[in-house]
Amino acid sequence: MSERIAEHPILGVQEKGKIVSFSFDGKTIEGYEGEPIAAALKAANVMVHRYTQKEHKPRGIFCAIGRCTDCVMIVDGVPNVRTCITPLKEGMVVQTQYGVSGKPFDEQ
Amino acid sequence: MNSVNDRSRDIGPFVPAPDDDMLVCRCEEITKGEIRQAVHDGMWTMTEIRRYLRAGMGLCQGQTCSRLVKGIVARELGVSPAEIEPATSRVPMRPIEMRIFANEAKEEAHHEE
Amino acid sequence: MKRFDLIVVGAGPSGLSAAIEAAKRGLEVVVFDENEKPGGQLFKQIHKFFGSKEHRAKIRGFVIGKQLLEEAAKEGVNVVLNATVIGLYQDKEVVVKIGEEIKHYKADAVVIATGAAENMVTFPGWTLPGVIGAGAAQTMMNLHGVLPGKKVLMLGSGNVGLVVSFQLLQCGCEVVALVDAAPRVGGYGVHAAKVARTGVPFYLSHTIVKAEGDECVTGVTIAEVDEKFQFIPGTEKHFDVDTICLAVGLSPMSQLLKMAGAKMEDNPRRGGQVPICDEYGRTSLPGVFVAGDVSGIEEASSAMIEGRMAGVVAAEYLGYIDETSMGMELEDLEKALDGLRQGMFAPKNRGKAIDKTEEGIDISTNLLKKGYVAEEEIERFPGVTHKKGVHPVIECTQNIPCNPCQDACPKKCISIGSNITSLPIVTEDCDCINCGMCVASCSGQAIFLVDEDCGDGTATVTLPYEFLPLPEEGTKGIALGRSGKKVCKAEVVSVKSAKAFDKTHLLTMRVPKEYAMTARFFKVEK
Amino acid sequence: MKSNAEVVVIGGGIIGNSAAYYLAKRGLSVIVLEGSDFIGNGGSSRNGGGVRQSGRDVRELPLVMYGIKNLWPTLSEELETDCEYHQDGNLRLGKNEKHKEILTKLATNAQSCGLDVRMIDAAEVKSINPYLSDEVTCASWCPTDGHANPLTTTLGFYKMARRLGVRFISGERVAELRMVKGRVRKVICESGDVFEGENVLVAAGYDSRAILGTVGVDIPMTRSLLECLVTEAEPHMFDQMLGTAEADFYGHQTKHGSFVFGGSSGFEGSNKDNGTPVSNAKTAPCICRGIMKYFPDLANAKIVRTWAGWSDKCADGVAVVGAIDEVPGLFTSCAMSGHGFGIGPAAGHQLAQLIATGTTDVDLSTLRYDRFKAKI
Repeated sequence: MSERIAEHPILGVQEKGKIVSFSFDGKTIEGYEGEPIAAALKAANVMVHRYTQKEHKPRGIFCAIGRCTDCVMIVDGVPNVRTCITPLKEGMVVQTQYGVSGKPFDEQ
Repeated sequence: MNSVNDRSRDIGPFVPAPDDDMLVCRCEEITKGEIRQAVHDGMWTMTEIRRYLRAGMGLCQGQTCSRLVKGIVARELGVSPAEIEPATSRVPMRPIEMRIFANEAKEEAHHEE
Repeated sequence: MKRFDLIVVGAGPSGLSAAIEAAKRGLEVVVFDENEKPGGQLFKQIHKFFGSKEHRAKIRGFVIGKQLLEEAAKEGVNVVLNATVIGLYQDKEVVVKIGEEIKHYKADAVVIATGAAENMVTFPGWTLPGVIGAGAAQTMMNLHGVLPGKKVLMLGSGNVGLVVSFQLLQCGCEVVALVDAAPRVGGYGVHAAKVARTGVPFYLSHTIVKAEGDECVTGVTIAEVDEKFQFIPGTEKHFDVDTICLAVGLSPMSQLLKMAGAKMEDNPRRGGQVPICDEYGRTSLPGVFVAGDVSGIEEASSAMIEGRMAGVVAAEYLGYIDETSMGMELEDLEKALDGLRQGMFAPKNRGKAIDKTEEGIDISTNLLKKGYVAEEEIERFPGVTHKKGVHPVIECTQNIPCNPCQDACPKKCISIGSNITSLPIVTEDCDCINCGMCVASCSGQAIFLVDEDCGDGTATVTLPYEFLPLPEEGTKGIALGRSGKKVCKAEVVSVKSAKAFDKTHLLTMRVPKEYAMTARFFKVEK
Repeated sequence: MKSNAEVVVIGGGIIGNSAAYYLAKRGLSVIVLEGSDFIGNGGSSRNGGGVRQSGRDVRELPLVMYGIKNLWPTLSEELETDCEYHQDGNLRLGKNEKHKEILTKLATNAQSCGLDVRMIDAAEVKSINPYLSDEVTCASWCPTDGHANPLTTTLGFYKMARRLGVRFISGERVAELRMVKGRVRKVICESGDVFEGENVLVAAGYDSRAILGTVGVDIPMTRSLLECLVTEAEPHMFDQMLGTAEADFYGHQTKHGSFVFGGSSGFEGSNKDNGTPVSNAKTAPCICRGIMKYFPDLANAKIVRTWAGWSDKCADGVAVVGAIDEVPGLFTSCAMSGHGFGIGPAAGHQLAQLIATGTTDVDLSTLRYDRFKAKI
């Protein structure tokens, strides 16, 4: 979790709670329970959340507050989940979204 | 009559620009060139642009691009962006699952004991 | 249907303030907020606020957020989180998504305090992962404790761009450049100066040509623009970055009001599409009020006052207070709000190029172009004086509504007077005891305690320091000038931390005495 | 700018725009006046996109069948706009014996007009659309029905009509029509603007009633506020147009992947608005419950938008299309009764022919404005 802020000069050491594991495209990643899925992914250096329907272009976090909907992914089989505001839970299955599907375009 | 209502006003020809392939509506992947072309096809309001191109009709419902689209339309029409009425706001303010939208909470009892 | 006296939408500074004032006057109030945590943007704002005591000046935003929540709880306000208002229907019917269901509520009065959303700009590559809003950066680092990136380019020199740049530095990111297409820095000079002196270069009249990278941002090219905002060929500059942060203004999030049928206007001075309302937030719909950024982009401090006004007006609308007492209360609030809306950055001055301070002093042009006051400019400001022994040097050069420094000094060495926007002056009979309270109290981090001649050929400079790791006494390093460039070698002679300083540490460095008036930041040499 | 034309069209919806287009194509000069600020802002943009024949009153069938045969298949090319027309059939679903009765009667009537529509059982329904719930026990099936995108279709007609020189003015609400020497001629607007036409076509939805009333013509109609909703894009599931015997929901999956569904809460006839058509808090949840009964798999699909629109409902549920003989020069197409989109291009096409030549390919006599008789 190299991208985490260990201690902040103003906010100090943030209490983050329990560490949970979840799967991202088949890999197991750890994050803190209840933090947004996007935060856990960012901490694990995952930048690309999805590829767009028309142009197949990568997208990731943009607004981080649930408005722009760019960070959507497939979570537990459901597409278009806004990962920046969806709390992480133990055992979640998170997948890169291709268009509206979990399958890469060449397999669709 | 405001400057947008007379749809026969001459706004000049469509002139291609080098940044026409710039993506403006992130959700629906609509480019600046498509928006400019739509204006020349008569789509002079945000509402018509939305309906014709789907710009601002995606998952975020125009929360990110509407200001940008408005600027492009206004510039193409040679008017101030303030003259371009924004598209209507509609329920729901955020995307909501059908099963949740369908699930109306039972009325709480009026006289609690 | 469950009916409340007042439903407030948004638990940010204005919404909470409205709820508190209404509840105080006997209204049954509920606040809905879509977020997991209340406070709106306050919990992302870790800097000390400007203003005066009544505006909660020198208190950090997130602390103000906690205070508001405590007050709301005390007054019996019900704050419901994870509660997304999906619609404001006719007859003030508010439909809210809470958990796995939707609930219908009626209200006799509604305060819409939904705040603002960030504006965006387009450039080739702006959709690449790694291009983020400044708000996103704040959310990630200050709420979730995750670094938004390691090497960041900031676009936008308004207060958001400046404050977020500083926050990025505080959590250890490198800010490679601060860029703005405008020819002048848009935000407070003091915010710019505290970023510039750490070594962040400012590029005004520049903007992004393109973001580079295939899967995510790996670099960015900027170039200078002419007065028509067209790129000047040959001025391109490239930076290796992993993150591009956009801070190009805010727009009111007024969709609920538009949906409800409130009369709206596009008002560039208010930041975009806003409901037409009076100065207390009454919209064209009876019983529907607005407060905060949704009715015009300003600061959190003014949002809180607007919220209180809306709460008072709603209380009168529903007959909980009479018109006379409303009038009296509004008068006080108006005064407080008016105090904040003064100075060079007041809403009425937006877009105006101001050349002189209220005192008639020429504004620092270097500050507006480069983010810092040039050496040859600094001496003309009244806070910059010379004296034997330790004395405050106040590098506050623009008229902004802020005065905590004058109350901070126990020896009354600093004076602003009754006009809150006046530049602070160091009194003639200043008898500085080197307590450091002024340094820590300055929200703009613009006050330094300087002993220009320690008698041994050296000088000491005490500066506000909010970074980790905190250098220890005896650490050798370099002193940076206001420009962020090295001026000389320096050694830390003391680091003071105190509860009263509220996490602003006072770092004192020793430098050769000829650098007493130029050394303004300390850096460990690597 | 000229304020007179051979035809003044009142109403910038699918019918006004298509009539303007076909008139201009025949070389006539046309002015279109749209009351709202937006072209295609009434029912034309606020419907489920059905292009269907089945389920209609037999009186409307010849006109709609004409359109499906002659206009819709080539409309996208003609309008240089993707109208997203799909001719993949219409399933009208039933869940019980009562529904079966309703559907069978509709199908039998339509068959008498030569329409290919028949009753199918649950197994056949499932073979056509495997996503439907087991509650569905029967359906009427019309393979030549379909759906299109009402937004792009309406605006496509507008674009092409404008290109042919039709003058469009939005935000121009018509106050009254005025006769000149025994013929309707002047169109007086609330703004004070006056337009003159040798012919006037009124195609202004429910507002047509008040406008026609100014020259003493009354078409018995009421209005109701209908609502639709649209989901986020979903993986492709099916291409048919759907409706139900109970009329509790209708709609289709669009080319974009989103589902557009309309439905009813039962309050459509009495819901109020605030000056613009607004949705009612009760309706969308009710539509969602209706949809989920038929498509349980869509429970997690997210609704991104809901909207409402006034439907002009004729006393006998059938559109009024044609010339108003007693007022020379006056034509109308109104009281479309909630199914004006699919029939719209044909109505515009036939009215253009009627205005230009005095004749029509389709016999419009069953849709006359003066057909209304008391019940005893």
